[in-house]
Parts: sequence; structure tokens; C-alpha cells
Amino acid sequence: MTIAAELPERGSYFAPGWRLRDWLLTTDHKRIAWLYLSSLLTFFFIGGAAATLIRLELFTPAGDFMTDDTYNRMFTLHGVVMVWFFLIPSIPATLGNFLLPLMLGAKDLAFPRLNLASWYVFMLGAAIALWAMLAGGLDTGWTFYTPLSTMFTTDNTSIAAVGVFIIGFSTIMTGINFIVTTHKLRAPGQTWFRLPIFVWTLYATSLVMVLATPVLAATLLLIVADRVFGIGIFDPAQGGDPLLFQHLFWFYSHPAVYIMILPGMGVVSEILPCFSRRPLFGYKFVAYSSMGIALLGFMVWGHHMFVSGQSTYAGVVFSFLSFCIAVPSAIKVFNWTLTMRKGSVTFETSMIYSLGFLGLFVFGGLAGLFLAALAEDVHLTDTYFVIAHFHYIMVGGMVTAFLAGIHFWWPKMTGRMYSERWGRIAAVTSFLGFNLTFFPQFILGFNGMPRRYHTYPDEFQAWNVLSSAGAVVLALGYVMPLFYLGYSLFKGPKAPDNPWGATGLEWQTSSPPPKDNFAEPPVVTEGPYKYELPEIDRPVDHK
Amino acid sequence: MLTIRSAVLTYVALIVLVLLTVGSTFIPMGVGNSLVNLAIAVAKTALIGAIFMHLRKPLPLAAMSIFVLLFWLCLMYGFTLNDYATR
Amino acid sequence: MDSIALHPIEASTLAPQVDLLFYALLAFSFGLGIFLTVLVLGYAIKYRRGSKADRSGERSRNTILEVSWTTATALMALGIFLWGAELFLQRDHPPPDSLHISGIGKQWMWIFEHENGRREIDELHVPLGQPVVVSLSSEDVIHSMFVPAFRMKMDAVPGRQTQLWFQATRAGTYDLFCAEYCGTQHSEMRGHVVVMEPQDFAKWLASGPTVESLVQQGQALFRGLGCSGCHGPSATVHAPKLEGVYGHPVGLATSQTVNADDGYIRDSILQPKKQVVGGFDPIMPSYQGLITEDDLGKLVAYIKSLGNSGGTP
Amino acid sequence: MSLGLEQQPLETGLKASGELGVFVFLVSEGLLFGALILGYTVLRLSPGSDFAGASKELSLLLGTLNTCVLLTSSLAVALAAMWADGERANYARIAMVVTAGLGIIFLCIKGYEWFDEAQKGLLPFRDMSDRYPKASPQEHREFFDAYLVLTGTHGLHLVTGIGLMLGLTVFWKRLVRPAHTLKMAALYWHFIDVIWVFLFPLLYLVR
Repeated sequence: MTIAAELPERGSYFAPGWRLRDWLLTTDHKRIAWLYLSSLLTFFFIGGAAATLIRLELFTPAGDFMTDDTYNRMFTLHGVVMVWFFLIPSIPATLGNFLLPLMLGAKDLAFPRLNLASWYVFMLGAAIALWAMLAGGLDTGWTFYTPLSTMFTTDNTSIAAVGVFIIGFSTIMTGINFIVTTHKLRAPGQTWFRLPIFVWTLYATSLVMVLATPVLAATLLLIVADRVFGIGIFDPAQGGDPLLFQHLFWFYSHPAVYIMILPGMGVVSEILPCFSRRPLFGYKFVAYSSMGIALLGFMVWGHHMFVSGQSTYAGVVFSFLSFCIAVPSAIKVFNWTLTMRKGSVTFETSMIYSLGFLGLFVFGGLAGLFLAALAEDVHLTDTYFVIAHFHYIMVGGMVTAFLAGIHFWWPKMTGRMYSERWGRIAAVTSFLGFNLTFFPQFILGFNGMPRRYHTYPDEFQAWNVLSSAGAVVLALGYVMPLFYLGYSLFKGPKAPDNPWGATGLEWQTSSPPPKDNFAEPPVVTEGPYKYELPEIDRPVDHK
Repeated sequence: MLTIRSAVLTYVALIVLVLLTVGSTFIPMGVGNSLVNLAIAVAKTALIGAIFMHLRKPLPLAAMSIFVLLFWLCLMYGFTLNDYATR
Repeated sequence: MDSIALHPIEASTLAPQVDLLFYALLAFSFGLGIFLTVLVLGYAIKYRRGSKADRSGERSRNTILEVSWTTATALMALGIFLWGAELFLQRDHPPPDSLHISGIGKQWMWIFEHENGRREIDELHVPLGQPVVVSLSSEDVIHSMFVPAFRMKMDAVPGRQTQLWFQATRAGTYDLFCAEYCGTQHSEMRGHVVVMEPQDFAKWLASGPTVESLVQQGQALFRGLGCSGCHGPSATVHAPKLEGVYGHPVGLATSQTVNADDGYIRDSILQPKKQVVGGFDPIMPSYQGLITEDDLGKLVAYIKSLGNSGGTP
Repeated sequence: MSLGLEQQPLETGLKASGELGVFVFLVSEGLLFGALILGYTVLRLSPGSDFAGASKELSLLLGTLNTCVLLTSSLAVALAAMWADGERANYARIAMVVTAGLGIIFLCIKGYEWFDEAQKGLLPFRDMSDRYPKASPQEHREFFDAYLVLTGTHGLHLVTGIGLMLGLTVFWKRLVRPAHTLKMAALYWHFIDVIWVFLFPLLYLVR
């Protein structure tokens, strides 16, 4: 699509052609990954534009840049686009789509046509929801809380809800495809404990997709039914219960957080060993902790509802389980850190992104402890502290990992190398910009600035100005890769098959891979991450 | 393996269960009615599953799917109703 | 710009306790976060390619280490959980001598009503040093009453009553926010809590515009809405008498027993067929949608007064 | 989830992929209905509520009849799947038409019920809200809200199922593995049947 026609090389998956039909009717998982990538990038920058306008408005305490209604539409647009059009499909639908069959040693996903269908369904849902939001405006917030969303907002709510509902189908399709592929299409010898952690995390993610998304569908269905027919299951005026909505919504939306972050953890688990030249520390613990997170993620949703009128006892239970989920997350962090020990560390772009991920994930995760602690959450919930916390995980964690993965597998996906120098500059810029943007929001939240505020008391201005200034740096860091990665497509040097000297089946095929992924079906005889120290770093007793 | 005989027998059993469950509503038992209805619904599901859907000796993955569904339903109902029960 | 917000004022008995937890968590988080950052950077630098660091020895698996840090994390998490939960449980136990105020959230304002009927909008006056219970309800969507200086927040949910309580420890004027997104002017749904010396508060309370007390207004409504036609002393319809009901157990037609608290009375007005008193027919019509939250509060106050005095109107 | 699966046999291929895919999909569907029924459960269990009392307004006769129709269709589709392999494919195609036909009969009866209930002002259609019997307790409206959503969602699934059956019958000769596809579709049909098996007592039998 956006890639120039000079790329195709004999034998690569680009070879079948560059006509529109070759892309829009393809069932090749690698091409579908590109379809997703180009759509997701578009949505990312739409959501980013909304974020820019939000930060611009918050530069001053008064509502002097846009009206309150416009502002509310902006943060709703930002939330809906970023959550459903970008974060949920981000890594699974792009890198996951491209890499899962390669990592398993398969020719394609189990259901290639379902895979293509999922993209079309995704685009349909996104188009509907986007149309509702841009043409009419949606001001419910991405959370669709009732009775606000059912009684007081415009009819665009129904249209947008239908759009998100349709996107849910696409998510479920991807989930089913990945689960079946992982079970059924592993190459000979590719046993579960020889799978790369990225596959483990994709599997865990797919489980969450399949198990959580239908509950969102049910919830949105009830919202639309309320608006269209006037059924009142969530409507207190008719004896319904708005808290039921919150239970159902967070039953989906909390696990959805793990749809977003788990694949990021998988990406980093691939990159850290590669550039440390060391096997991943505690492979099985990292694999099990992914499954543990997927399971526990379903038992903690009530921590979004501590002050909502939920029973105190339920609050205590949910708080306890929320602390439990800190354990598998911590296990991963410790293991990643120790992977570097006694390694031979180099600082390629994707490694710098991964180290950035580690730092931001640690601080974002620790902020989660504050919010899981009941009495503290009463003060901090619905303030900017929450905003900062989940942006540290979603943007600092997830988007950073996404960029790390894109840079790591770029040579494989395109067959071209990009400029390492510019890559490193962009990685450091976005890290600094991110912290400048979001760290002040922790302080704002602690001081009590509520979220979704169009205007705010004067004493909060200094931190908001800092945050808005940081957003400029962050935006710069995110725009840079567009240029040097785009440039590499045309002028970048040709990539060798395995530029990083990495292990894993995807590096054993050519760059870019042939249409059927492998010239001959691979046979796996050993586990992942069999990294050896390079000659100059090898200890004496090993020589 | 499904035969016409076993299929028809299952079908007859299902219809009998429908009549039983409808009949039971005419005997007032309070909460008991709901329990009986639920038990019969589970029995019907078991019949449909075991015979019609060939799940008597399921593949491990099919069995796992069913287990996962039941387990996740338990999570959803358990935690939500826990809130309502303790308000 | 007035000043830069660094640390919110502590103005309630709860605030220093919550802040102690906050700063303990902050110390722990920064301790662990910086330790990990130093470790990551330290390893990255020490073991950079070509460095002289010692790389001999087995690694990549160490079950004892895995088990021990898993256990350590779990114990830390448990400790923080208990601390946070212990403080949280205070929420359900306001001291018995509390002052009761009812608060109503409405797009986009807060209405507070004191026991003597004095009402205020977007302002809440409370006395220093006395526990205050605010019963919250909402007329339209979900709002959330948030007073950062008190470290206290609670949602106002339509169709239900929730409550929060605090005891102010510092006179002054503090921000009051709506923390749950509630539509167009959500960020304008702000106000102030004014904490006054008790004698000043008493003066303020008495000096207000002469309004009938809540109970008197409730009594007027009781007649106006036709409640007295059935529940009044001269009624011919067979309906339960309301004197001495509040705060006492009520036997239901389902042979269960409920305590006649605020919630029960409220429900009985809105959904009378839900919990019918034993020996009576479910003939009362529902007042759902016919009565505002505001009036409902007055009716409940009146029925409460009947329960307390035991007298007849 | 992975316990006991370490010793994966060294085989690959599409064998049984479709079946696993359908089961995973049905798990997903199960949670959709699970969530909707949870809404019903919460409303019904709210203390002292006469939510279930509204069940009296439904037609027990038509409900029972419909249950039998759907169970019969399950028998038909099970037979179709049995006949799918081998030489009796024509039997299978007839059985599929019967299945779809029974599905359509179910929808007709259901449609008549909805029409009848709408006439009585029981269904929560916004334009008709003034026709709610004012005396009926609020919980009864809630019951009909839940009833409409549950039966409506089930009906939409049935429409999909009927489409599948008819499509399979028509395109039988053009499919690569028609028998396999039919078995997958049969699993879906049985699932819809199982959902009704639970909806029937929840909605009709709680009087």
C-alpha cells in the first residue's frame, strides 16, 4: 500500500504483486499484517491528534480554546480510537499476525480467510464508529457509563456502540485464529516449552480476547437496546441497575488491559535476550506468569468500582485479588532484568526501546499499587493519577514495546535496514517526552485534579503546562520513525536474513520471507533463546 | 457413533424432559421449582452434548473449551453476585 | 497562577492516615523502582559488549531465586492490601454522634440540605471537629462527590442512596469536585466545602433564610401527595401506620424481616410492591418518577421523625 | 492451561482445526449469553422483587411447543450430520432443509408471541411505552426488557443458523469438504438449541 513498488524481490511475499487486488484479497498473513499496520497507524495519529487538542486546551485553566462539548467529544474520540482502534489490535494484529506462523514454523494461520475477514470487519466497525464520532460527536467517554450514555447523549451513541460491537467480532476472529493456530500448526518438534515467549503471550492474549469480548458485546447490545427500544436494564428510573453495567463493562475492560500489555511483554521477552546474548532468565516462570496474568486479569475488575456504590466486602475482595496480580507482573520484571546479567549487551534501537519499556512499565505498575490499596484509591480514583498510571502502562509500556517490536522485526518484514542513529534518537526522545508528559499528571492526581475536566482550578496550571510541553516532545518522538522507517523502504540497505544474530524460526527464513514462509518445513530440535556469548566476551573457562 | 436408534431415543428422552419440566411448574415448590427446572435444563444439555454433539468422549481440547466456559461463567457470576449479596 | 499544587491540604481525620499510606507507598515504590532502574542500567553498562566483566558461571535459571522473589512480592502486596483495606473499612462506620446532611447531585450542581432544612447549592458548610455524614443521591446520572482535602470520594448513583463521612480538622475553604464524568459541564460541577468553628456553624445554620425544616416540608408533602389519605390517623384504607416504624424491624408478607432504615423507606415509596408489610395488600401505587430526589429526602426525613418521636402528626 | 501438553505429538496440519475453532467460538458465544442472563439474574434476585411474576403473561403453550420444535430440529441436524459422510448425502440435504424449516417455524411462533405481547402493551417498545399497563409493577417491565433481549438475541442466532443450513444445502456440491462443514454447522445449531433449553425455563416457567 504505502510501500513503493520497487521492493518486490523474487521469492519474497511481495513477489505476487502490487496491484490493489493483490493486497485487498490476499490471505497471506504477512500481507494482512501490513493491512492492519497501515490502518492502525492512521488511527493512532487520529487519536494522537485528539490528544494534542486536549493538551492544548489544558494549557490554561479556563476553557478558552474549545467549548466544553467539543472538549468532551475530543477525549471520547481519543479514548475510543486509542483503545479499540489501536491498542487492542495493535501488536496481535500486526506483529502477531506476521510472526505467529513464522515462529511456529507454519505456512499461515489456521484460518487465512477468517484472518482477512477480521480486517474487513475491523475496518467496517471502525468506519461506523469513526463516522459517528466525527460527523456527529460522541460525548459519553470511552466507558459509555449509564445512565449518561442511555439517557442524556445524542443518538450517535447507538451508532458508535454498534461500531465498537462490530470491532469486537474482529477481535474474536483474531483470537480464535491464534488459539487454533498455536494448538494445531506447530512445526514438528515445536513443543509448548520450546515456544518463544511472544507466542505464549499471544496465546494468553487470544484467550482473553475470546473470553472477554463477548461480554462487551452483550453490554453494548443492552445499551443500544435501551436507546432504541427503551428497555431499562441499566436504567434506575425503570428499576434497572447502573452498577450492573459497570460490572459487565469492567468484566471486559479490565482483561482488555491485558490484551493490550501482554503482547508487549512478549515482544520485550524476545528482544532483551537477543541483545544480551543470553537465554531469557526463568523461561518457564515468564511463560506461566503470562497465563497467570490472563487468568487473574478476570478476577480484579471491581477495583474500578471501589467508590461506585459496590459493597464494601466486594471491594475488599477485588482489592486483594488486584494485589495478587502484581505478583506475576513482578516476576516478569525481575526475570527480564536478570536476563542481562553476565550477558554481552549492545544498544540497538529496539533494545533501547525495550529498556525504556522496562523502566516505564515498572513505574506504571508500581503506581498501580497505590490504586489497588482501597483507602488510597478512594482519594486517587477518577483523578489524573489514574490517567498517568494507565498511560504509563498503555503508552509507556505498550506503545514503546510496539515500537521496539517494529524496529526489531522491520528487516524481516521489509527486507530493509533503517538508520540506527535516527532510531536511537527517536527512542530516547519519546522516552523523555513521555515522562515529561505523564509524570506531572501523577502529582496533579494526588492533588485532586479530576479526570475529564475541561476547566480546572488555577493551582493545577503549572503541572498542566509542563505536561502539555512534554506532549510536544513525545509527539516528535513518535513522528520521527515515520520518516526514517519510510526512508528505509526506498533507500535502506538490503537486510540480511538474520541481522541481529537472533534465534527463533522467523530468522531462519529469508528477509522478507517467501510466500509460504519457509523453503522447506522446519523441524525444531531445541528450545528458544539458545544465545551464545560472542567471542570477545566469552569467559576463559568456556574458551 | 450416532445411530438413528440412539438419536431417536435421545430425542424422546428430551421431549419427556420438556414435559416433566413444564409439569413441575404446576406443583408449587418455591425455590424448588427453579432448581428442578435448572436440573432438567442441565440434563437436556448433557443429552444434547453427549449424543448429538458427540461429546461423550470429547477431544481434550473440546473438553478444555467446555471447562473454560463453565469456569469463566463461574467467575463472572460469582464476583458480580458477591457484590449484590453483600450490599 | 496562585501557587503550584505540590501536596493537598490535610483537613480531615482521615487525611493524615491516607497520606501516611501514600508516602509509605511512595517510599516503597521509589525504592524498588530506583533499585530496578539502577540494576537495569548497571547490568547494561557492566555487561556491555567488550567490557571486562566476569561472565563465567551458570545462569538463566535459578528456582530458589524465583521462589524467593515471588514470595517477597506476595508478602509486600499482602501488607499493603491489609493497610489499605483497614483504613477503607472505616467508611462503613460513621461515629454515632454524626451530623447528617443530604447531598444531591444534579447536572451540574450539588445541592446540600441540612437537618433543619437549610439548603445550599455548590457550597457545603460543616462544623469543625464533628463527624459529618453526607447521604448522596442523584437526580439524573452518576456523579461523584470528591473533596481532595478530606481524601474522600463517593459516587452519587441515581435510584440509590450512598453515603460518605468525614470529620474536618482544619477550618477553611476547600475544593469540592464532581469526579465522575457527568456530561457537558462536568468540569463546572465544582464547589466548596467551608469548615467553620462549631459556634460559627451554629450561627450560620440558624441565620439562613427562614425555611421550613425538612421534617415540616416532608409533612406538607405527606399531605400534598396523598400519603396521609391511607397512612394518616383518620384513613379508612387498610395501610400500615408509620409511627414508630423507623429504626425498627418490620415483618414482611414474605415472612422475612427487614430493618426500616432510610433505604427501606425510600424503596417503599418508589417500589412499594417490593417489600410489603405482613398483613397488608400490595395496593400502594409507585411514586417512581412522580417525586424528585429532593422531595423524597424530605418525605424520608418526616417518616424518620415519626419513628423517633413515636407521636402522631 | 498448558499442563500435560508438553509431549505434543510431532504432527501438524489442519486436522481438527475447524472443530477446535468452532468450540472456541461457542465458548465466546456462551459468555455472550452468560452476560445477558447475568442481567436477568441480577434483576430477578433483587430482594423482594416480583420480577418473575411477569412470566405469567407469557404463553406456556407456545413456549413449550417452540421448545419441542427446536429439539426436533436438533434431532434433524444430528441426523443430517450422521448422513453427511458417504453416499447418503441427499438424506443429509433433506434433513438440513427440515432443520431450517423447523427453525423458521420456531421464528414464526416466536414472532406471533412477540406480536401478541406487543398488542397487549407488554413489550418495551419506546413508542408504545404509554401502553404499558400502568398498574403492573415496575419489575414486570424489567422482566419483559430481559425477555425481549434474551429471545431477540437468540432469534438472531437462529436466523444465522437457518442461513447456514440453507446455504450449505444449496452449495453442497461446490464445497471442498461439505460433510466437515455440516458437522461444524451442526455444532452451532445444537448450541443455539442448548441456549433455548436454558431460556425456556428461565422465562416461561418461573410463574
